Amino acid sequence: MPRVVVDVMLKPEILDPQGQAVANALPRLGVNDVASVRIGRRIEIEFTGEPDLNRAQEIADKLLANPVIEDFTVRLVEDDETVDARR
Amino acid sequence: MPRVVVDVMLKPEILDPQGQAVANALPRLGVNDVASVRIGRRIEIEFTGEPDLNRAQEIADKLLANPVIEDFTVRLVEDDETVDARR
Amino acid sequence: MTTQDPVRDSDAAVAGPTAAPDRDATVIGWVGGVDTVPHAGDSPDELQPYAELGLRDDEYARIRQLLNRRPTQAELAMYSIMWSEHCSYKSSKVHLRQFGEKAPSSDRMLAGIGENAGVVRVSDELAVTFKVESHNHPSFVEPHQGAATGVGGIVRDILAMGARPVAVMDPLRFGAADHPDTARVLPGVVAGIGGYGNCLGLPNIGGEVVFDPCYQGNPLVNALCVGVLPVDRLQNKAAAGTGNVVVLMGAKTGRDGIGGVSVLASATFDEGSEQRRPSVQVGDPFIEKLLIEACLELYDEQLVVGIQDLGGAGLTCALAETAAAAGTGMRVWLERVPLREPSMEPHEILASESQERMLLVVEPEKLEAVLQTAEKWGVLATAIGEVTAPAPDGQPGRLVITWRDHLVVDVPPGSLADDGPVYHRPMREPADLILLQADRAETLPRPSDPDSLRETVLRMIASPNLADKTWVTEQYDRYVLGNTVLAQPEDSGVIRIDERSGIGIALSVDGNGRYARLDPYHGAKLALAEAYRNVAVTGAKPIAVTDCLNFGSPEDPGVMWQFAETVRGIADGCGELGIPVTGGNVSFYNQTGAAAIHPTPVVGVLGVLDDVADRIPMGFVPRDGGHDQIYLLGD
Amino acid sequence: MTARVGVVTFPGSLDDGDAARAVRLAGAEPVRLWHADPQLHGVDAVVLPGGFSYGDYLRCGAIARFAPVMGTIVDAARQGLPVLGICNGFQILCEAHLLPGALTRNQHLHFRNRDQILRIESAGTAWTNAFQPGQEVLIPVKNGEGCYVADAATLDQLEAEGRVVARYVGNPNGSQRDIAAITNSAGNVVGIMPHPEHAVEELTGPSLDGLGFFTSALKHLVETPA
Ligand SMILES: Nc1ncnc2c1ncn2[C@@H]1O[C@H](COP(=O)(O)OP(=O)(O)O)[C@@H](O)[C@H]1O
Repeated sequence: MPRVVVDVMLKPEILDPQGQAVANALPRLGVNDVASVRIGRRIEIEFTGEPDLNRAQEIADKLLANPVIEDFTVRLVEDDETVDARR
Repeated sequence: MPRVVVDVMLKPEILDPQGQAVANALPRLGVNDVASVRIGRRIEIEFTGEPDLNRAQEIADKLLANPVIEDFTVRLVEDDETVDARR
Repeated sequence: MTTQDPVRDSDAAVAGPTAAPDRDATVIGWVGGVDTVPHAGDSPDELQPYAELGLRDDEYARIRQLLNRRPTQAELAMYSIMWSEHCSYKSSKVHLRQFGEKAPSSDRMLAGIGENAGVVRVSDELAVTFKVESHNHPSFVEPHQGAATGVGGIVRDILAMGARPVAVMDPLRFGAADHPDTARVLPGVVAGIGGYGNCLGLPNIGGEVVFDPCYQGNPLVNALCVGVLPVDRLQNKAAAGTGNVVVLMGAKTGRDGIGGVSVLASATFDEGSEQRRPSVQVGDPFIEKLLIEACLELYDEQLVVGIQDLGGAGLTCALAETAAAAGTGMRVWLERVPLREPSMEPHEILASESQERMLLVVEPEKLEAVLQTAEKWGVLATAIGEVTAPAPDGQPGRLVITWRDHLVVDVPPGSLADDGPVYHRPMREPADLILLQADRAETLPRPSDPDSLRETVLRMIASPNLADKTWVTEQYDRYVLGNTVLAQPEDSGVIRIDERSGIGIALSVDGNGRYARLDPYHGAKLALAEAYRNVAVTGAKPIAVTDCLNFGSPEDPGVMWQFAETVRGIADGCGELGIPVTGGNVSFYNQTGAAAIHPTPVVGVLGVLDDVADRIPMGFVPRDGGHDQIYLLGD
Repeated sequence: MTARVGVVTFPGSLDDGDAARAVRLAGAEPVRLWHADPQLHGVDAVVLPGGFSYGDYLRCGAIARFAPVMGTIVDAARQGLPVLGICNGFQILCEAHLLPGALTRNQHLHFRNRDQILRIESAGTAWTNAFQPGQEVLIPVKNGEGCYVADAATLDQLEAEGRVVARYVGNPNGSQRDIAAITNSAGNVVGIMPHPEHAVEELTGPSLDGLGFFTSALKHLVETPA
């Protein structure tokens, strides 16, 4: 069954302390070619029936993202693209 | 410039209290057709030069995901697929 | 939404609606067009959006008169910030003077009102600094980040005095407990305060949670921080010493909370003008923790001449105040400021409220050591300017700022910091007060039989204002630093401040908006008396007062009257109790439409215990199986 | 000779001073260790204190694990150096794979600070030999991500090998099998979520029960030939 994935990221102008902490840690792992890291949330929604993008959009808007500081996208993802399927 | 996106999700057998909390809140918004919600992290990495998938894989493995509880995928994403571009 | 001063809220950042920012703002578009001092001289008639920035006609005229020309865009941004209610205290100044005039003389006071925070001596070697501040409006817009950055801001004030911050408290006011928006605001605020304070390693030793519908659109998030310093480590903000280096230390500067001044971008450069909208400040407590450790090391090694935190008014305020305090001038190269967003314009850099930054004044030969200390702690430190000489005639120097070789600011620092407008706003007792006062508690029905008494007691203990506050206080670390002697649910927080001598301090914050609404003068005195009693019952000797005055719009004569009465009450009360107000904060415009919140003075009292082991907790402890007597004191 | 117990300070460590105080009150000499310095300066044991190392932004302890001092500590721990990880220190030990499992977000999603009763399950470790098995102790707990998880096989193995060191009496965060503390198979490395260093003084703690963890290490050092 396809799922709906909602990606929520901080707006670009908003400080992302998480991403910054990770970016600053990378040189200690010997990684010096990363320019920036931004960290957001990935939310996978499974519907009982057909996945409903509009519904997901509404949920994201009301519950999953904080419109004051975050942007989001909603999309349909086939099962074989999800994280577990790749293991 | 394309970016590398690392999606990190809790393994299916690990309880996800945050996803659960969202799922539990949905009926109050009048949403009754969601079977499950899982919340993970989406990490966008920008390289100084060409995006380097192997490098990203290595970073994810060492730092971004904890293999005890999490799975991850690494993929290249064109700029127009990122969250900001969709606004 | 609340009705606010169109541009500047009384407690800083105003966030606006969502917007599409232009990430890659076309640099070409404005570099050539940046508004410079010579250009301002050549274009006296250019229209400027001063009204949108919250400046009145006469204020704008005064700026032009001060400068003998129109201000540049960057200058206009700076004046609008510094002359805002929040920074200039233009409506409250004339009243707050009473705190100094009526204060009992105290030889404990090492720094008082006007400094970042008041400092009082508690022993020959040690001093304590404390202050309470508001972050009300940002916490309504974005509860978590608003409250978090409120804690971050007050902690930097304490740090700037030379102290190690050692504890925080959080007096809070929310709308009705069962209102849906309270379910958004309260958990966010509590998580924000906890998230920031816990991550900084500061124990939370007390506060308040009060619900009242009058705070529905205007929750109050006040934050108190207390710090400890050796008496001889006291720092000041004066940028003294011609030739000294001005160093910006801490986080990079982004478009945080530039709310107000964003109109400048749109007004002048309509081309491609998706407007740069105000953006919320996000706190990074980890950086603040590093900033604290780095500053303390700098103090101990005597590496700084002056220091000032960057608060609500960002770089503008820090540059203007440090220079004005010393009577010196200052030369700043704005392009040296490390930016999070490279496309920022000069006025945005100057107005940015990015968190976790401090401004240092350093002797040139010590610069290297300062930069090394910063690096050790992993915080950025950048020389951005230098202290310049006062004018030959002894007049203060000038604040001169360039941006990529363009002269964008050239003003007397004092004109920003000290010479802002001062208003004697009209005051009038609110017309409904007589009616309110006539509706006396004595006329309410009394429980007269066991059943109604039982019902009343049950109703009271179920009321949110009397209910257990554990849901909130469990989210705060009270143990960190290992010196917390009393905390929630005690009357005061008590901490040990010196392990060797056992000296401790007690702190309580109290306020009651309903009393103050009925009678602001006595309501304020009652808040003071309650905090004083709470401190005294722990066995501590109360020695100093801080206050946060939360009110509606000062442009409403009724509110202004409440404010004046409140200040008079606190000042008189302090005179009677014999302790000084050492610092505080005013938050106006807590108002939804025409409806202001109850006047809500929140008063913090600090006390000293020579041996903290002598503290008296509030629980009765039966000793040796004996039966202690219980007495009621007072009437 | 007094034992020397190292206390590591990472950027963002918060309870390092408290851990050092607890070491001192237990009768040992605290030695402050710095994250960027790989030397252990001859200490006899190490405490990884509580706090928010590197802000704990990604996962608690995930970044601290890569600090230079950790490389040395991991090697020394494998040679038998007693190591106690408290709260963030526990998280770091898991991330560094010195202990199995992981610490995840509290089930109720809140940071929680309260005085917590623990039951000591194993008194056979370097850090709990001063207790009796089954003894209940009162120690503050304070964390947002203290929920211990591991797969069933790991949990069963921990139980079977007696490596569950302490359990919550009244689980504050949803930890699997009420686990509050675990040890490695040699018993020299212990991770504990609650804070023994906050229960070492009458004046500031809910009990003095925390001292036992630190005196245990001293006893262990005396009894273990160098
Ligand atoms: N927001 C808060 N933060 C920290 N402590 C709080 C907060 N609200 C209340 N407390 C603490 O909880 C305890 C009980 O508060 P409260 O019910 O207001 O008591 P009181 O009426 O005696 O002041 C006090 O110790 C107070 O300091």
